[in-house]
Amino acid sequence: MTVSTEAPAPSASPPRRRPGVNFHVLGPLLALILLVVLGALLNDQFLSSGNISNVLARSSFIGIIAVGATFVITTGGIDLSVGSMAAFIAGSMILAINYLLAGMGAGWPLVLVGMAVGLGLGLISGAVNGLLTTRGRIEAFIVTLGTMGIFRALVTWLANGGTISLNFEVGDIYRPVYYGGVAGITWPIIVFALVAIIGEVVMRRTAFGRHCSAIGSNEQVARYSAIHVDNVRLLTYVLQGALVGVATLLYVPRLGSASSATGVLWELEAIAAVIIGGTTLKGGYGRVWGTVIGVVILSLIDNILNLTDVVSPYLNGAFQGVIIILAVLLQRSRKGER
Amino acid sequence: MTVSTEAPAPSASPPRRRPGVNFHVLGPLLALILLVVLGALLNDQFLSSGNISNVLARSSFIGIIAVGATFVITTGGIDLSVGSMAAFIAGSMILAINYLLAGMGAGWPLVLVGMAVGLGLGLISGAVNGLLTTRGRIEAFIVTLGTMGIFRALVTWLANGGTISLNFEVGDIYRPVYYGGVAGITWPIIVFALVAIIGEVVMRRTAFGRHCSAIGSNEQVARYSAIHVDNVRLLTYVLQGALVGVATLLYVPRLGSASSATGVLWELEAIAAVIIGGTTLKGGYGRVWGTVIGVVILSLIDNILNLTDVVSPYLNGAFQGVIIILAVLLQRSRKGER
Amino acid sequence: MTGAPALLASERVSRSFGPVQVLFDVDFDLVPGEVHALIGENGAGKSTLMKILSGAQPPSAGTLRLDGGPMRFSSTEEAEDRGIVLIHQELNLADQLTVEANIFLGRELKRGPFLDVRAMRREAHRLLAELETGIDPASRVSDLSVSDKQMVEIAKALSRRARVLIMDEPTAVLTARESQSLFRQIARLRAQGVAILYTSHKLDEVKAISDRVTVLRDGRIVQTTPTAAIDEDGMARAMVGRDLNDLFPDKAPSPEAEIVLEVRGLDVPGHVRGASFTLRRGEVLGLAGLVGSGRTELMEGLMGLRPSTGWIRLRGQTVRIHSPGQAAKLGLAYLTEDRKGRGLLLDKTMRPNLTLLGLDRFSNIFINKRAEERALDDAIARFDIRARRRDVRVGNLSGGNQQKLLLAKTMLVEPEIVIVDEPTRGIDIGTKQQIYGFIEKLAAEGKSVIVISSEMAEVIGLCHRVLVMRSGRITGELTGDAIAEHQIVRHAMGLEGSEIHDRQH
Amino acid sequence: QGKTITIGVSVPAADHGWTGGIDYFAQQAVARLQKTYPNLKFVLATAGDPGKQASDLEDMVATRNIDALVILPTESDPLTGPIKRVKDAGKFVTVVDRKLSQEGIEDLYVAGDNPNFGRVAGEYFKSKLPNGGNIVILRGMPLPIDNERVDAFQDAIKGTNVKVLGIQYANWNRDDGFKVMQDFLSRFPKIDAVWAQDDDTALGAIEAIRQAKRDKDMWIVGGAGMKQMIKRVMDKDTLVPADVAYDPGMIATAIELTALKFEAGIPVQGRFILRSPLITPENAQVFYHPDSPF
Ligand SMILES: Nc1ncnc2c1ncn2[C@@H]1O[C@H](COP(=O)(O)OP(=O)(O)OP(=O)(O)O)[C@@H](O)[C@H]1O
Ligand SMILES: Nc1ncnc2c1ncn2[C@@H]1O[C@H](COP(=O)(O)OP(=O)(O)OP(=O)(O)O)[C@@H](O)[C@H]1O
Ligand SMILES: [Mg+2]
Ligand SMILES: [Mg+2]
Repeated sequence: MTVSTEAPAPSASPPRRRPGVNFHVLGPLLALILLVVLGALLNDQFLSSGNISNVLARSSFIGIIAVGATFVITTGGIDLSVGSMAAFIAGSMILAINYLLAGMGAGWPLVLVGMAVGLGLGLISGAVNGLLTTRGRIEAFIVTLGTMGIFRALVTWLANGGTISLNFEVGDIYRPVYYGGVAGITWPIIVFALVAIIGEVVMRRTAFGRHCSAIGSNEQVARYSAIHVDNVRLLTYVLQGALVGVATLLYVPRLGSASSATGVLWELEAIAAVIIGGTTLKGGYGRVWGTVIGVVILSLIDNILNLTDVVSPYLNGAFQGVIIILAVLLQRSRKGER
Repeated sequence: MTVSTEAPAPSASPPRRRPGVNFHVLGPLLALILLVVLGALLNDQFLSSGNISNVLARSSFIGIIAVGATFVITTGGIDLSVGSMAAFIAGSMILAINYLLAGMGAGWPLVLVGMAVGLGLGLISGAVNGLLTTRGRIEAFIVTLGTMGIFRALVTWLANGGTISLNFEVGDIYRPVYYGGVAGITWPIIVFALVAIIGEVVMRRTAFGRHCSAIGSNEQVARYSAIHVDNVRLLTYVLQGALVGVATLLYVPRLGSASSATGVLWELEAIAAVIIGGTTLKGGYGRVWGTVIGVVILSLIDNILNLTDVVSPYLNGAFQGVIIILAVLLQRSRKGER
Repeated sequence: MTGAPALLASERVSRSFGPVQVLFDVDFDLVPGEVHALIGENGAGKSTLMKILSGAQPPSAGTLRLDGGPMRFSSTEEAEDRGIVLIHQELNLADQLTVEANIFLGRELKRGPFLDVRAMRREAHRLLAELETGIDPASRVSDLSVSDKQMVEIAKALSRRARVLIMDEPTAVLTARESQSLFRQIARLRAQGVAILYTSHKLDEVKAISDRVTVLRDGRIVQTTPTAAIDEDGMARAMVGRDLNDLFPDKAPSPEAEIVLEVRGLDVPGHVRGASFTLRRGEVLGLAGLVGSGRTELMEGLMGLRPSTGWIRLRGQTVRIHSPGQAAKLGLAYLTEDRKGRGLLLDKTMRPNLTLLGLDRFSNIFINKRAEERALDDAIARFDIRARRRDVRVGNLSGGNQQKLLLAKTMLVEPEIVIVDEPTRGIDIGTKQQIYGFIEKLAAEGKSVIVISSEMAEVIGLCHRVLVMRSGRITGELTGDAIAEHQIVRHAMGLEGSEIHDRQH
Repeated sequence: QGKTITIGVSVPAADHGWTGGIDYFAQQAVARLQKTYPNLKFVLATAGDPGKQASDLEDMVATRNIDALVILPTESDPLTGPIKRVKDAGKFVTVVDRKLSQEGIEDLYVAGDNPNFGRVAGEYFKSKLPNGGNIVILRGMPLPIDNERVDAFQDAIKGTNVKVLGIQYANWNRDDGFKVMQDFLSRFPKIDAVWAQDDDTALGAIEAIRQAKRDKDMWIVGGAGMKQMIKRVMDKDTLVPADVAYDPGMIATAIELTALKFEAGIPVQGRFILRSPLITPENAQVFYHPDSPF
């Protein structure tokens, strides 16, 4: 096993805005580096490529979802339904594959059809959230709290309270999508990296990204600047849904199953990652690369806790809490001084 | 200046807005009435005093907490830690009572000391959240996400992963605090009503309430108007903590125990109630009576689902979701027309 | 008067924001019972000095003296306790609260632990009545027009019973009538011995009401003189550092070109009824009227910013405009009167603000940041935007420079028809001249401009034709020599003219 | 007979595999009994936490006027009081699986035996690793039953050379089983066996083991008797040599017994303890229900 000497590369280095150390920008990165150092000190397997690959691959679902959440939150919205939505999509996708198996036979075509179903459901689910929020003029918090319950109930119902399992034969074909990869890098990591890079570019370099932060910053100004506020809003939810779909495509081959326990609390984790990354919860400013770091920080906390037994497992939650607060404190510390 | 009678609205005329049905104000009330009618149609025991008393009494915990959340949210903050905080306070309170039992003997003095411990812990926990948010300048979402994990871990640790149970003898003395009452109205209902009324008065009729909405509306303006923004903020979290303490005082005699499962998701329910009640999530406008209606609506949904067996229990969550969205849709429906 | 001991003074006060210094060793004093005007170009540092004097910002160096003793305010509240009250240049009201709540914010009247709402309403009503406005103390601030908001701010300041009242461009958003009632209050307070510090870019006002004038240029005081010793031209010269002769460019003859926009029977529910007018190529059309007459609403209705019904023909084509985006595509652009609430993203820098409206010009797939930077360079040069740092948050620009940026943003889309609502609000006289020249040039290039303005001189000096609105209706049209102040006022007050429903000649 | 009898059934919500099984078997039993006995009515409620479950009990008494209650408490201590109130209201009470903290409340007690469950697993590890070995434990959620199981397991292996390298919560959840096992595999180069305590967790852990290609180096024991796992035991999968039953079908037994009390007038009373037998390739057939969702 080769041990890389450097920290797991964050997907993008912070844009150099202006000269001088900007803690607001570097904060999350610094927190990440500290965590990596801590992990390396506590366990010599921590920096093994195997462990790093595990952690990154595991981060990928939440990570992909959190990239979508960055857009939603930047626009001043929120989506609490993503975890349940993922469970619902996973369940439906598996049922669809199992159902079509008889007709199509196990093989890549079937898997691809399954993927299309997953993506399609993601788009539709996102559109439902978006339409209720924009056309229905209901607060996003309420809409997505409602659909969170609805998606969760639907998957429980589809699963008859149990687990929906992918047919074994198809599972074996589909498995490499999670476990395989190119050049030693597994697909989830590759997809996550792609989504993150595209997300960062869209946020930073396209009119859509600009419009998102304008709306989050001041909706009236956006409207007076001829931005189709409702359409942009809607689009963020649809994007979020599509990315939940993508995350699910990677999730299903991992364990080949979905149940009512799938994706529980993912929404909270995604939102936390977004905010740790420096996006403002009230909207107006978002950065995707920060979110990526936030996601990795959250995964690393779990990983480090599993790699050591410094403390009673009862207190794991407390350590997570403390580290989350510290990570953000680090980032904000210089802000008060201004 | 003379104003012609058919003038559209010169600034001199009083705002036309007051007379006529205001759905934004009446919305939650209307939703509540519809739910009550539905319940009464489904089951003739629904309006029995026993059932109403049950529903109101069990709303009281979330209700009391949600009154606090109304202030926090009106000021533009959020507190995700309330559920875990309640569990932590309940656990500590029970441990304190059990510990003091040997010295003080079972009796009202012991129970009162226990209550004092609960309230005190509530104040301290709230102050921790408040100080981290105001002095530490960390987003409330992150602070309370962190303390949510910390409180939850602490109660798990105190309980050694199990349940902390109140001594039976003390439990028997304490029980009437939940189940007893005066004139057929049980204590939780009385306390909830008191908290709600005081909350409404504080929000509407005191400088503190006004300052809360001023800060939520525009922090800069509040600061220029010589409002001690940080102190008011801090106070809302302390108030929230104290109210979580009060809620816990009523919760402990009901089930006589606390574990890591206590109070899970209460925060979401409290926030949902606040928003269903018409308070804006971004701050600036809050109303306590709306929150009370929101809480009762949420309790009634559960109650009504128990009244009938129309559907698979797996789909309960879906019904809750639909009703939550409908309740708010009703309230917003006339808003779009402007 | 200068002999009286200073009530509030600054000694060698400097102020820097990061590396940028905006005030240099300012020595300044205020004596009881005087109205002291502070004038200067946009970004000269007037607001900054006023904030320092009122404790809203600490000085970087130097001392403040109150009643001769050195003074250090750590908060506005402390300053207010000592009787110093500031009316900020930018509207500073909590939108979701009522007028009464805003007036008493931080100083609520109480009876026992409770608010004495009735007393506050009464007092608020009295204050507003003194200012001769009919604003209902119970209405929400978010429902008020900009000028009503300003009146509320003034009422709020008056309620604090100040010894020193500092007013940063209070009249920028007020009409002449409202300004007059403010001046009466100022006179009353001066008679009571209150020291009043006052800024305005309306030099005639300064001449009329002040006792002394201090001119600030680039953060330094260039002169302080009794008002009697200086005339308006002198003030302008001292501010700008050069002579300013004709404020308005020579008006080109009224064009007889084709009609580019024709509006008939436009209704904006609740605000405007049956508005009809035409606009020619190369024409500058004025829209005058009292505050609240619905000029803003009419144009917002036309732009698809408010629900409206009516018949619109644009360059010979009948169109329906549902959204501002569509209006922009049709070559219409609208500059809002509310730059803070609707015009600019205050927490962003200049570049994204400038290009927000015309972003499609800078992007096919990706935004071309270099082109944006170039556009910003152009805008800074063309509109003389004075920001000492390029990446300053727009909220930290001086008020006038915000307005220039807003103008630049609107012009960036090169509209065929520009509607400018109070375009020179808060702009210094030198820049005003530039903007007038600019509007004139647009017209000369064959663009059409609608100017909504409460500044009579602006309407008269600039427009080929003027429409007057009253109570949501267009009640008069003036052309040529008929464009004169008394005519406009008569129409605006409803003393003359009838509604013009269908003005087909 | 003829008179309508209402039986309330209160069970935890389906938040992991085993409770999913409970909900499934409860619904099956209810459907079956309703068909057989037209005068039987059931009220089925699922609750995510003790507070909600206590509320459900109140509703059943106040608005549905139940004659009997069958309950699987989410937690025993907090529900002891509320169940006692149902009993005090004169209802017949059947408690399933979790022992109340006060004796003598329930009329009928049908339960698995959690300490026994842990002990059976422990004994199996002891016998399968006679010379000792390194094991890791993926425990459930921080709840009393989890403590009972883990304590009993550790008691059973006490004094042997079986060494517990690591123990972490996996919340009876597949994803968590996967994650925790991945990290354990990174951390410990030599693991001989895994006690996952739950079949969902075990399935997650198995994927992690397969990914690390260490499925030849260790074996794993889950728990509860999920059909996929029993199938593997049946098929003599070396990775899954055995399972420990903890049959969610016990809820059906409890409901049926309670119904019989009213329908057949049999005086059902007392305690029915279902031991947790070890499932091995020899007896796996008995525990295999391919139609169950669990
Ligand atoms: N959102 C709103 N809700 C209710 N009334 C409003 C709202 N906005 C403005 N008004 C009222 O509508 C009237 C028209 O105001 P507005 O300021 O737009 O007119 P105007 O002719 O453009 O005047 P000016 O631009 O000179 O201030 C005013 O009486 C104002 O108080
Ligand atoms: N908080 C701040 N951070 C950075 N720069 C600031 C800040 N506040 C003011 N400035 C800068 O200080 C300079 C002076 O601004 P100030 O607002 O005092 O001008 P002003 O004289 O009031 O102009 P105007 O007539 O346009 O209102 C401007 O260049 C402005 O951009
Ligand atoms: Mg200024
Ligand atoms: Mg206007």
